Amino acid sequence: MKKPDSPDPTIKLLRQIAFVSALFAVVLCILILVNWLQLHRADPLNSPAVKTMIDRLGSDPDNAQLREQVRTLDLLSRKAYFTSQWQIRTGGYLLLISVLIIAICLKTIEYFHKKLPDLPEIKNNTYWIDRKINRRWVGYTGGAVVLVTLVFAFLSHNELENMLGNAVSRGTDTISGKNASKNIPLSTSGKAGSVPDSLLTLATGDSISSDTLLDGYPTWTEIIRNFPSFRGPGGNGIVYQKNIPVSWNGKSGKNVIWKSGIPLPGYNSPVVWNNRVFLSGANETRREVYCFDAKTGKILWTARADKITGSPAKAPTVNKETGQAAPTMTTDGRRVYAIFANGDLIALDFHGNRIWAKNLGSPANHYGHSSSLMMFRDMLIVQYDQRGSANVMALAGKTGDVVWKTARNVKVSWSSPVVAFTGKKTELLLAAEPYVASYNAGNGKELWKMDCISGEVGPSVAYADGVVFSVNDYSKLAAIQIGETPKLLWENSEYLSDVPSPVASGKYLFLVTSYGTAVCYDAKTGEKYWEHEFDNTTYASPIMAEGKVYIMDKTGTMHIVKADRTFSLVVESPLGEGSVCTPAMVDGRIYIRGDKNLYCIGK
Amino acid sequence: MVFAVQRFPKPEFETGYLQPGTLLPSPRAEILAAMDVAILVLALSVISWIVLKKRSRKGVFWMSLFSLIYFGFYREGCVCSIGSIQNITLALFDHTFILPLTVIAFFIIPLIFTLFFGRTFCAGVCPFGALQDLVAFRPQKLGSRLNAVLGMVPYIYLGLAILYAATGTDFIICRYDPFVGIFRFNASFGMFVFAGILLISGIFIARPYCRFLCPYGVLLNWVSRFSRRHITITPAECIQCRLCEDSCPYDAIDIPVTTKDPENRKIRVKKLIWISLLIPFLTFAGGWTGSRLHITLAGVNSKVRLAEEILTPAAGQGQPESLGLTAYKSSGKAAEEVYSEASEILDRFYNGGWILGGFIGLVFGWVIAERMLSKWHTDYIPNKGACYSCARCVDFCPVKTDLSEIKHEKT
Amino acid sequence: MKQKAFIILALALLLALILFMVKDLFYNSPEKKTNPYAYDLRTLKKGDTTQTAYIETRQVHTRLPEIHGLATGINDWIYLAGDNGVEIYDQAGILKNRFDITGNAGCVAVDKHGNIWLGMEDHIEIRNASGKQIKTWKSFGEESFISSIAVTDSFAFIADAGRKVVYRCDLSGNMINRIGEKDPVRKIPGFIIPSPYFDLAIAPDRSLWVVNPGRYELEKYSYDGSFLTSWGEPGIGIGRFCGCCNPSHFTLLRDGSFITSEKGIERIKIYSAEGKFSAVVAFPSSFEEGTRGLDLATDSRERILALDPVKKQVRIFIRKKDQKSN
Amino acid sequence: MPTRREFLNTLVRGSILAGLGLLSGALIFRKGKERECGFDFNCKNCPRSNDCLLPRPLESRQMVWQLDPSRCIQCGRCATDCVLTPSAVKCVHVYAMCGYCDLCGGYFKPGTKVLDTAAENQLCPTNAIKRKFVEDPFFEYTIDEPLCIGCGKCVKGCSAFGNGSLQLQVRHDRCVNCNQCSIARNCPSGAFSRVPASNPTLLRGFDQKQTTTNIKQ
Repeated sequence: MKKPDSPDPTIKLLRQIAFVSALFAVVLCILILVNWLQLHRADPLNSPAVKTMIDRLGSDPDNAQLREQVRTLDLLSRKAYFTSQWQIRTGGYLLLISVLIIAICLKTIEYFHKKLPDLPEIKNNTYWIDRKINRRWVGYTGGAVVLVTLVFAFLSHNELENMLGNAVSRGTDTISGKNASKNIPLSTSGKAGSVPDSLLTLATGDSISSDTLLDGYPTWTEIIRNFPSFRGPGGNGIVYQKNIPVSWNGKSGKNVIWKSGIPLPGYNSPVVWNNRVFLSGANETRREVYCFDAKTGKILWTARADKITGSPAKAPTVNKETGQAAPTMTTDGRRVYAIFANGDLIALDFHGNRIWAKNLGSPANHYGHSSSLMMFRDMLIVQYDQRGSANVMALAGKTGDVVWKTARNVKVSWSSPVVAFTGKKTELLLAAEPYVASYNAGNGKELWKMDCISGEVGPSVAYADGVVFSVNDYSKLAAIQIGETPKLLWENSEYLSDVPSPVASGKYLFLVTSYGTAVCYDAKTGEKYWEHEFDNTTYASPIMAEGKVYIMDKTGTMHIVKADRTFSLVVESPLGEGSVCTPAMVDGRIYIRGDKNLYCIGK
Repeated sequence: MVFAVQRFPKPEFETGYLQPGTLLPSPRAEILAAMDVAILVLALSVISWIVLKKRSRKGVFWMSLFSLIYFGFYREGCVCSIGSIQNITLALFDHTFILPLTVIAFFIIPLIFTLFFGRTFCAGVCPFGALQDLVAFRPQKLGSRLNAVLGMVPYIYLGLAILYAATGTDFIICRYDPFVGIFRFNASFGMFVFAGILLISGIFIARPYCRFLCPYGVLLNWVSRFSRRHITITPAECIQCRLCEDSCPYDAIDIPVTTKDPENRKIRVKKLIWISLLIPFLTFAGGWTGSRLHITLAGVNSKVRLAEEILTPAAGQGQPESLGLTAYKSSGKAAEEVYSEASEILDRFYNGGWILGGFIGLVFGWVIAERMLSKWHTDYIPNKGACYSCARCVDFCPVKTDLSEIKHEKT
Repeated sequence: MKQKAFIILALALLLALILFMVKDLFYNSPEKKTNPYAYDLRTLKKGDTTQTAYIETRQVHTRLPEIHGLATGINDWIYLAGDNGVEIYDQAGILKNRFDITGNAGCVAVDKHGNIWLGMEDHIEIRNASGKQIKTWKSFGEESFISSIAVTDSFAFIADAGRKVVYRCDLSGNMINRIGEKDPVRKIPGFIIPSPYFDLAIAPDRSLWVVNPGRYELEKYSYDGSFLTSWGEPGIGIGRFCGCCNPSHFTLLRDGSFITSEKGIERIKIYSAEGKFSAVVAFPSSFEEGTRGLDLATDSRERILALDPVKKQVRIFIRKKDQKSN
Repeated sequence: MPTRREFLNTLVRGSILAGLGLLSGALIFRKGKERECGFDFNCKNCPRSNDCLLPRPLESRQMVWQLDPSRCIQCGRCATDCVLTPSAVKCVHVYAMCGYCDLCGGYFKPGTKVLDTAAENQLCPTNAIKRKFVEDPFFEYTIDEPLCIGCGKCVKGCSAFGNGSLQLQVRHDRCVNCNQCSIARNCPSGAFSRVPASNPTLLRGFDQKQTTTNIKQ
């Protein structure tokens, strides 16, 4: 093959062409870059100028001049967008062509102007030394990679895995066995929650001996002196104290010991331990726990539930009627516990110092989480019936660790747990569509359940003398004889409650509907003894004390009726302020949370 | 959302308006995909013939130009053999993933050809190689040190690509595909910058992507070491003229090794034993390191990111909700489902981190050990692993024909 | 020297490339990118829930897979009809009966005897409360799609979305006349039905009202088919009917005021008997995005029942003042 | 004489070859796990095969990217994240679902008072939808394909207020069928998937058979 001559001028020319093309390419590159930047900076399709002008046009629709302006500008900006794209594209093609020219020129030069290989000078044979050095360098590189990786791993080491682990375990029905066996004695002799009949045995019986096993939680006698949770001891709506006031007037101040403003709203009810009254309040941004001095009504301390790991940044959207702080707090006399609509759970000591706090995961709850907390021994019981994952769990009061956790196959509910001693064991009674269920309060094992409730369950159950009463609006009122195989004693759906929970003595069941009708049934047969319309919306749950039933309607008027088979109104005492919260009663006093204020009633 | 029966009457047009049909163009005909495979086989056969029989640099050049135009500019890059690694991996791990036969062909066929003829695929079929070969105007020697160190990158890249493909996270080779934008005259800005950088550095460092990034190159490298035939610099006996010594732009010519290792044998054996004991340790250390990194690694997975976002919502109240979160909310999926999915993926990444790290550790150990084994050879020979069979060196060899074939030469 | 500079330059570029890849891979969260072409419907859907005149008190959950029709009957029982099934609940939401039907019921009505009239796409089926088929009418035509039925003491009014016409029939299924066909002479505008929602109802004063969704109007017709009057205007505003074709459903209260439901911007509103906007029952925030087919009914206690086919519930609203009557 | 090294090489080569053969064989002949609606081309014994709208098993199994409009949330990523500019995803008008409304939710900005084609009333950022009067009160809406950038604004408007006849689809004449679609990578709702090339559309809400016959081959 004949090799063509390589005339110098040709090569020179080619070099020049290549150089010019390269220059051209660089200029094109810059132009394209500028164009691209412009397009991205200005974003003509979202031109704010056009937007504001259209807004103006919206308020001034007859301005023909403005309309013209909008149209022109809109056209221009769209044109700018497409032209700019066309320019970039054309620029790209030109760039490619110029690069192609460079490549052709250089390749031709290379072809014509083949350099003869210059013999490289013979180096000292460094082959073996090179290999040694190479080994070392590879080693160094490896070390560097490990180092960089570890730095990365360290820097980015976040809590994701743990958080996920927690989040996942929340959804499963594992019971953390380790803690359960450590903290809970196998004997389930109960001591919290019961009926009046078994009160004595509970207070004095073998329960005391087991007290010594577990230090740091109140005895039943201690509990019933106080009002430690929603609807009182065990959450059953029964107060075992005496001298409960019957007559007062919030407006005139009659029998009102003090009245104290509550900083943040909340539909939770006060809980009382000795000389302290606790409640919580929250709005979308702040969640607080308040401790009132029972004597003076002064706020002793305010604790904020903030900076809690896993707490969602945004408060959940809740129904106005539920609010951000619907669940009532609870206390075991050592600590107070509060939960909020966003799933933040906080434990404080009696001085307002935070002991622990955690987030249970944003409640998937369309009205807002409202199940109140309950205490049992040194455990905090949380009913967490959320969409997709319903469970009930017990957390160690001291640490917040999950002691046991039981999954529930139920719909979302708004009812609260009730702890009742049923003769042999302490049962935890929960209601949610589709069933009322009982769990061993000590270890969370399900004892029995009965399909007898449906809908969006708000009322909690009532327990008396071996019978559990459950009710929900658009469902039915059911009396369940408990035992190994629970039996439906009777049912009725004439009067149903939406919010207030029923309350029962051994003989009677008292029910208040949310539209204000109070009904009394025979607890064993279901025979209706009386009904009475109070004609006002009622959200607060009735409380039974000293043979009377305290029914407070939404306007704040307390209707006190005899707990008897005939209707007999004792007295009606107005608060002078609306209220939807269940009153708390201790010896000689009633604490009522009004819409804005906390009232202490007594003499 | 419910889009159940959307039954409704069509408007009754009185003016004789005819409702147009909804026309959608159909994708590329399937027969063309089969044609691609045929052309791949054909191109590989031709290039192998050019390299091994014709020994013509010019032939290689024109063949690579053809491939650049066909596989690059006409076929616009996808699917390519490099990217097919990920499809194969995903198909192995995810039984529901459907693997088109062409993808299998694009993965397997070049490997088989390499097994018989060396890396002729790189020389004249791969459009990426062709493009870079074209711009290698001023190739510089990098020195064995840099070659050794930078040569580790493809292993890491391959490992990561397999990890992400196996977990169904992403195809990162395709994500950082540098040249596909050029083939399509259309890409995101970042991709163009990527291509620009590679091509500019490719003027001085020949084939930077092939040598220091290409994950498929790792496989080809290893397969090629055991190839049945391979390009030789000289068709006959090497006359030790040293003309070819600097001819390879890829530093892939092994110069003769005729001296013995100056270190004494005892020490060498000791070192070799030591390093072979070190390899399991390196593997383990790498694995451990990799496992430490698994959360960072998993952060690439969108499901993990979503779970993280749900768990730790952005601090700023005023910030608009991220699109991922919006989509999650409108999907009506339970958070628990997202969490358990994410934690499952996280587990996979933990195991994957061990395997990836272990693999990288093993490779480092092997590369060190390999540089201890002596390779006695007197001729200038192409390194079978690293050589791209571009046939540049052939042009430099003064020995043009095998003496035994001289009778047939008629020029 | 020059060579070295080139190598260093090239290496630096390569290194930058790898660093960029690492950064992009690990420190890039595409979720954070905002949408430059966002079309935010939420601002259109805002509404102060405290401003509603009604409050939702209850939901009745249904187990029908797809529900299309809602009606109330004697004793305020609630009737639901959908694909392959009918459910009957009492006024408290307790399931009283449930039976299967063959085919899909697009709408339901209940007559004074408690018989259930089902619009089965192109024909009508009448069943008694226990589900026994009493009568099946013959098809109105292949393209018929019955979207609403109203039954009075002597007539049945049937809205056929497929043929864009209302039929007046006697109770045994004989057609008396067709109402609402486009007729320039009688000044009847004709129904425009771009989506399968076409509702009618009999007002307490026994007048016939029909939605003309394509015109965003409710139109009043005499029984013989004369166009009497109409009201309603299109628009996003709270007093108007939005979107492509609305209202999708309506019903009337005893005082003759209208309750309307819309899709697009999902809301339920009340208009006075004269068609003047009076109050909101539910804002879009109460519904899942994209909810459509909010069939409405009222009962003797003037509760408003709305069928939510997405949540698969009947949602019951009561006037805020008289919550007690719930 | 084959040296020991050569013999070893042959051995390794043989095993690599065998490995590759096994791998490809396994990949070609293995059966996918049974899935609800498959796309696994494993239609044998499928109880739903009679009323299945999916294509019959294909030998080459070519797949293309497509987006499922029923999962789409109109996030705008299709416009911004495609490797192509303008995107390969464009709005498709399913006329068979259109109500031919005067007040079109996909055409007009919310709150538009005068229903005309004036620029200030149009929702589309590129004015790619053409409105044509058919007869009272019907209007035909057509997509001007070259102008459409696939932002999905009109899709959102149409599905919120209308029948959802405007839907985003990957246009296979434009799509370069990347091995990993970059929109799919960033799609927040996971609406993108690989679908068989023989049935490359995922239009929703009405009889698919109706459109497949309409697809220009």
